[in-house]
Amino acid sequence: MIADPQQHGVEQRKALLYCMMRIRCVEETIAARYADQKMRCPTHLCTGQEGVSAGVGCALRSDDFAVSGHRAHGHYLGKGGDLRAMLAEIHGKVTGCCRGKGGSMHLVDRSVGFVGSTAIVGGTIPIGVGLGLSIQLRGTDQVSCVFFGEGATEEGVFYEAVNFAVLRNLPVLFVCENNLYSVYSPLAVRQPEGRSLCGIAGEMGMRAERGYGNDVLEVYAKAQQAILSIREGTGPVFLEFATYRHREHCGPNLDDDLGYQPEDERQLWLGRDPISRFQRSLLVAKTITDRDLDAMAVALQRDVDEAFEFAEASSFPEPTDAYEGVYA
Amino acid sequence: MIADPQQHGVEQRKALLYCMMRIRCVEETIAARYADQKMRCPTHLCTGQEGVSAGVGCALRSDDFAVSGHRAHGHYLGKGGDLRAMLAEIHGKVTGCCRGKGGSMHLVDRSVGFVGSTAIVGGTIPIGVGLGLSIQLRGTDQVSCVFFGEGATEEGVFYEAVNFAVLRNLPVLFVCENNLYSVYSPLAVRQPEGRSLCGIAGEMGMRAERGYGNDVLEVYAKAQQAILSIREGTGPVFLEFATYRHREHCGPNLDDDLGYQPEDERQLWLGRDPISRFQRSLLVAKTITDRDLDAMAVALQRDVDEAFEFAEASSFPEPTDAYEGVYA
Amino acid sequence: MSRVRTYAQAVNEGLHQAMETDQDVICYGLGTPDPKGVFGTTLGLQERFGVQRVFDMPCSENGMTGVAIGAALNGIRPVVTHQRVDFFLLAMDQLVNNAAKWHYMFGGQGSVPITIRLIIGRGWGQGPTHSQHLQAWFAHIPGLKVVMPTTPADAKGLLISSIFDDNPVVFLEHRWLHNAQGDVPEGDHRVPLGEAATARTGDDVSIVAMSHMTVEAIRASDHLKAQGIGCEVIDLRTISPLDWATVLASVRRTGRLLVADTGSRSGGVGGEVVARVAEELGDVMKCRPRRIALPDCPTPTSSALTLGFYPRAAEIAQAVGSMLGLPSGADALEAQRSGPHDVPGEWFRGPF
Amino acid sequence: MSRVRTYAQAVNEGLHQAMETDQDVICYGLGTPDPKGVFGTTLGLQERFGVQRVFDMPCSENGMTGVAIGAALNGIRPVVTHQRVDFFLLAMDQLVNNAAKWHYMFGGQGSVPITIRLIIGRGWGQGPTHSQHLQAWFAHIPGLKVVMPTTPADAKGLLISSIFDDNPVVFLEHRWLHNAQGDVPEGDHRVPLGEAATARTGDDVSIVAMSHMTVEAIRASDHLKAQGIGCEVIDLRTISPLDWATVLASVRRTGRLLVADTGSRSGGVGGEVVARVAEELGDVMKCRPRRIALPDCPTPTSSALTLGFYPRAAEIAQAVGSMLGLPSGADALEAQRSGPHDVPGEWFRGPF
Ligand SMILES: Cc1ncc(C[n+]2csc(CCOP(=O)(O)OP(=O)(O)O)c2C)c(N)n1
Ligand SMILES: Cc1ncc(C[n+]2csc(CCOP(=O)(O)OP(=O)(O)O)c2C)c(N)n1
Ligand SMILES: [Mg+2]
Ligand SMILES: [Mg+2]
Repeated sequence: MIADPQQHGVEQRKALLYCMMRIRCVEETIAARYADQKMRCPTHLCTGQEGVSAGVGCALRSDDFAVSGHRAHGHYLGKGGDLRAMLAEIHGKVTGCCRGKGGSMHLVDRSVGFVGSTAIVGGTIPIGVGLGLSIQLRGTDQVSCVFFGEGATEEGVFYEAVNFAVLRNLPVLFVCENNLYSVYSPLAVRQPEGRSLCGIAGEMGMRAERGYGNDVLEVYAKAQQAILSIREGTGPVFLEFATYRHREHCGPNLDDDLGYQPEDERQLWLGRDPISRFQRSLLVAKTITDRDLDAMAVALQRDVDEAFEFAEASSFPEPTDAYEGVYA
Repeated sequence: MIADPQQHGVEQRKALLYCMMRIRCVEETIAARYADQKMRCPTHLCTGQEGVSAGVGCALRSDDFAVSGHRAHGHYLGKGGDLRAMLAEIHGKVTGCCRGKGGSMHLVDRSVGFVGSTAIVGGTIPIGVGLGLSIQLRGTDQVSCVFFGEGATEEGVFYEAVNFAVLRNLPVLFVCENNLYSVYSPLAVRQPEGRSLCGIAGEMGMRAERGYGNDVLEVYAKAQQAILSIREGTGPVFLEFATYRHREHCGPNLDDDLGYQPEDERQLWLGRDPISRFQRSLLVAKTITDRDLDAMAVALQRDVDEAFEFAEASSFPEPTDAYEGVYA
Repeated sequence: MSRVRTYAQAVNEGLHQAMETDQDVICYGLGTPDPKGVFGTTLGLQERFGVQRVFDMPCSENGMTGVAIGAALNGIRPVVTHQRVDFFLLAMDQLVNNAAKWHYMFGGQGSVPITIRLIIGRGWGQGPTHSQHLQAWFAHIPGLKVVMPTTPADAKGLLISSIFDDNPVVFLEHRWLHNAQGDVPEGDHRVPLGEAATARTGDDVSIVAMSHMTVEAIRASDHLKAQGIGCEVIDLRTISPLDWATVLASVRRTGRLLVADTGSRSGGVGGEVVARVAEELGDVMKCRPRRIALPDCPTPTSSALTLGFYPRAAEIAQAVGSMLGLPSGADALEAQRSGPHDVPGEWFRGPF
Repeated sequence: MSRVRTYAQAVNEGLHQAMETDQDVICYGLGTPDPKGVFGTTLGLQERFGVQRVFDMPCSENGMTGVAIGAALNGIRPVVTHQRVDFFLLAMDQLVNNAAKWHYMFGGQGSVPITIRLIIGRGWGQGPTHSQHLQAWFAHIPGLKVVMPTTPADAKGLLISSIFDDNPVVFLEHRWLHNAQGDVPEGDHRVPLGEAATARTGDDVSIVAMSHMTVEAIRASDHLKAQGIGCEVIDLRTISPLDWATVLASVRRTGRLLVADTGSRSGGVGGEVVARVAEELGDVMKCRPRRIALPDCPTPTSSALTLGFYPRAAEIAQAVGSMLGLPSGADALEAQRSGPHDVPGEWFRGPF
């Protein structure tokens, strides 16, 4: 949670925009610099999907929990994770959030409730449910939020986790980003035509809603409402957001040359970019001006560059650190 | 398939009754003799659930495939599996269907399409789907039938298997026997209140229907209809049958002393015994007479006793057989 | 004053004690609160500590392992019970990819204090999928601790230590030990993880054993003592991290090593013990090391097929005798066997 | 006439050949028909053999392993590919409880001719969950065959043999070998399972290696030869069933054993080799056996942390030198290293 969007209206909108632009700026800077060969780990960028990270992230409290998967930069930043620690981690530095042990696919910032993201598809879904169980046991009003892609709903563990969350009425928010692809595999080769994830989630006993992930206000509103009711003890909620990734599955490049995404689909979704569309609406409503936007972009880039400098200037861990910390 | 119930009317009804009574007779004889300590393996009897085994088994062709789980005696016999080989297997004899390697939880009779039953809950569900895939690849009109309990729907692999079966439109019949319990655990501690397995199966893309498992005619009709449509290429079907087990989860005894089944529920379901209820209706309709029933019971018991004698008289495998057959 | 309890009762006491000591300890698993209470080990827990802390679960081994991990990351100490090791094959992803690595891969931010109780089946036709021993798998994974108690006292003491250890612990109970009896200390009895116990002392051969094979090794050792052969029986208790100091010190003294593994031979823990000893002491051994283990095949079901399947005291005695070139009297030991070979005791009447 | 191909091309040729030979062979896995074709290994298959026989799949590792088993029980020969070993942890239940045991536990009624291709990751921050080596696990399970080819020719020849073997085979490809080049025979080239290859002959030490460690062992051996030390390099190729005859014959001759394992040390395949040799030849060895393996910890991500993590030729040479009490020139070998340590070659620019 970068700024407090609980203040309604203008400030909240600006906070959401800021959050999305910040994620975009980080991701694009990673993409631009990846070829330097200093970030030596697989990175799954989330450009195009910032609406979900920002909308859900801003709706969560800092003491709420969140877990995620391989494509977690946005979720981490949206939840308020430390940018410098993230970039240092991607650079393999000792100042990284995992001290260099985890890399891009393993982000953590316990100080803001980001409990961890991991690289096995679906792997953190039951973990998020377990965090929900711990919340229930402790009797707090926290929420545990689980981010995952539509591919993860093909893993059996998703159903096991959902069943238990419903059975025990746990305070868990399931957030599924449906970006139509798993790596280069379209939905059509993985799920039957007409599949409704919300339909399944609903039959499993959750309130389930589908939203448009590229409309950050819609995401924010749906998340806020869900979180409110979860806090009130009404049990888990499933939110599915339609969205699209702009860059290749893993790595810094565009991969339109591979042809696995139909060109018209690609163009359609690029035109639906969550940031430009929100900027346009804010400009039209005169909530912000072009100058504001430019100033934000400049400030953000400066912050990000500074974080990169921090990461680059940081030391590498000692080689012997590799052998430490196996046991707690 | 014990007799050909495709001949409609009387003969078919008699075949269904015969099939149920045969299974009951086998199970009750096992129960009666288990204390002799000659059947030295865990056995999960299916008394009370014969309606499903008979109804589905009689609707399948002998070249259709079936797989099952730990409680498979009825499925095996219903599909036409060799009784002597089954009892010899439970006695650990070399004449057993697995030559003594598998025991009660591992039954197989490839000659009638019973491909195998195994002891890990949910374990054969994807295997049944794989058999369905092989049928599709070979272009035959066979059906692959998977028997499992409602507990198995809590395993993630169930959803994975269903998703693929629907995705590829495979000729698979899923038969779920919902007997309300997994071991001594009632549904309430495992699945949320109001859970509809058919609802989930339907949302996953299958035609799904719930039936009364203790009405063998209903089971038979539903299975026949499903199988017909599967053969026509309309894809997988899910059938859930409500039923109840009479004896303890594993072993020969009644376990009403444990108190995990509410007594009124138990009594209710004992009163719904699929065999007595069918017998009553056949008697009322004068399709059979009490004398017919007595004669059937006597003949069946003679067959079963004979099979027991075969099993008991058979040799044990050589101890060194234990070390053979690890690789094909 | 002696306080005799069965192994199952000792486990039960350990659970009660841990839950009493720390209200963050919770306990779940298929059948945990059912009337049989997982061979008696979980009886009374739900009545005592309530349905929030003690509960049954859906048949969802992988998911429920992940749930334990998540809860543990917020300071809960879950004890999860599975009635057989075999069922837990479904949960390897959560155990290995998440629980074992979490503390390391997140640079120390968070740890996973879960205890996974798994029961090793044997006998009465448990067969191929109800009697696997996978300690070798667990011990191969950095970040896991693996415990295999032999005595009731250790069952209690190691269980409490496992629950309060900040790492994921796989706690393996052998079904044939649940009815074994022994003195069990009252209260918060703890046995440190990572320390082997010397069950018998002797100078001629070191027998390194674990779990039920320790029982067989002790039987062999007591018998061999009468033949004038001194065996040191080391009960590993913790398989990982393994107490190499104790093993190596013993073998350095005796010059002979026999490992008695409950698992199958190839790639088993027994091989690791032989390998490590060969690496460290290979040139000072008085004879070749040996191991006794299950054959490299699935477990058959028929009692006729399990007859020679599980090595027992006589095989251990025989191996020791042949290592020393002395008569072992294994035949006499074998002749003492009575009753069916496929049950843990006369009290057992099936079915599992 | 030489016919040079990369390892990835060799795998691809093997798949084409097998699918050509027998129309019951099918091929699926995440990304199998995608534009990158699993590092090029599956390119062209779907175009050639159609969508019925070559297809992508849902992210459902356990279920899709069961599907392969079911299809195999009706005579299909599925080849299932996973981009990393780590992902396959989800499928241990189907592999171990069903595939490995089916033929045995059903008394021979049915067999499971499936081939599971798993890729071992390394370098460029693959980290804890993208670079596990679990050959020790697979080799511990009776009923599985485990294959780890080193050369392009063996990749093709062993793959075809694996596909036509009637048992479940786990086929492990090391990511760092995919671009390696070598002669690859045309057509239906088969290399029998269960036979090791002697990659170098020598009289002083037997180095038993596998997969990418064979490459390092050969490098060390060639270097040591110049120092007058003769190493016999045995490339296991099949890990299970392991070719003990070849290993034992070599060690019997050299009297010295060094095992170079790609996996982590404790409980690894290296330990099994050392143990078996110690059991059979412990008293005729000229020095203690040794093994070189990965440390017992998860794989870290930072390139600074993997610097010394993976043992290479220099470590092998050094170990051999110290076993013989001779200078090994390991430093010179180490000095030959050039370029970043965490990539398979200069061609590699990330990200996986
Ligand atoms: C269990 C497992 N299987 C396969 C992979 C390889 N993999 C990495 S990311 C990914 C895509 C998953 O798709 P989705 O969940 O939709 O997330 P997205 O990449 O679209 O954000 C896959 C298959 C993995 N990491 N883990
Ligand atoms: C993976 C797994 N978990 C647990 C068990 C123990 N177990 C054996 S049968 C059974 C009950 C399963 O219930 P259900 O599927 O409803 O079948 P039912 O016994 O009622 O016929 C359980 C939990 C097992 N065999 N496999
Ligand atoms: Mg996706
Ligand atoms: Mg049931």
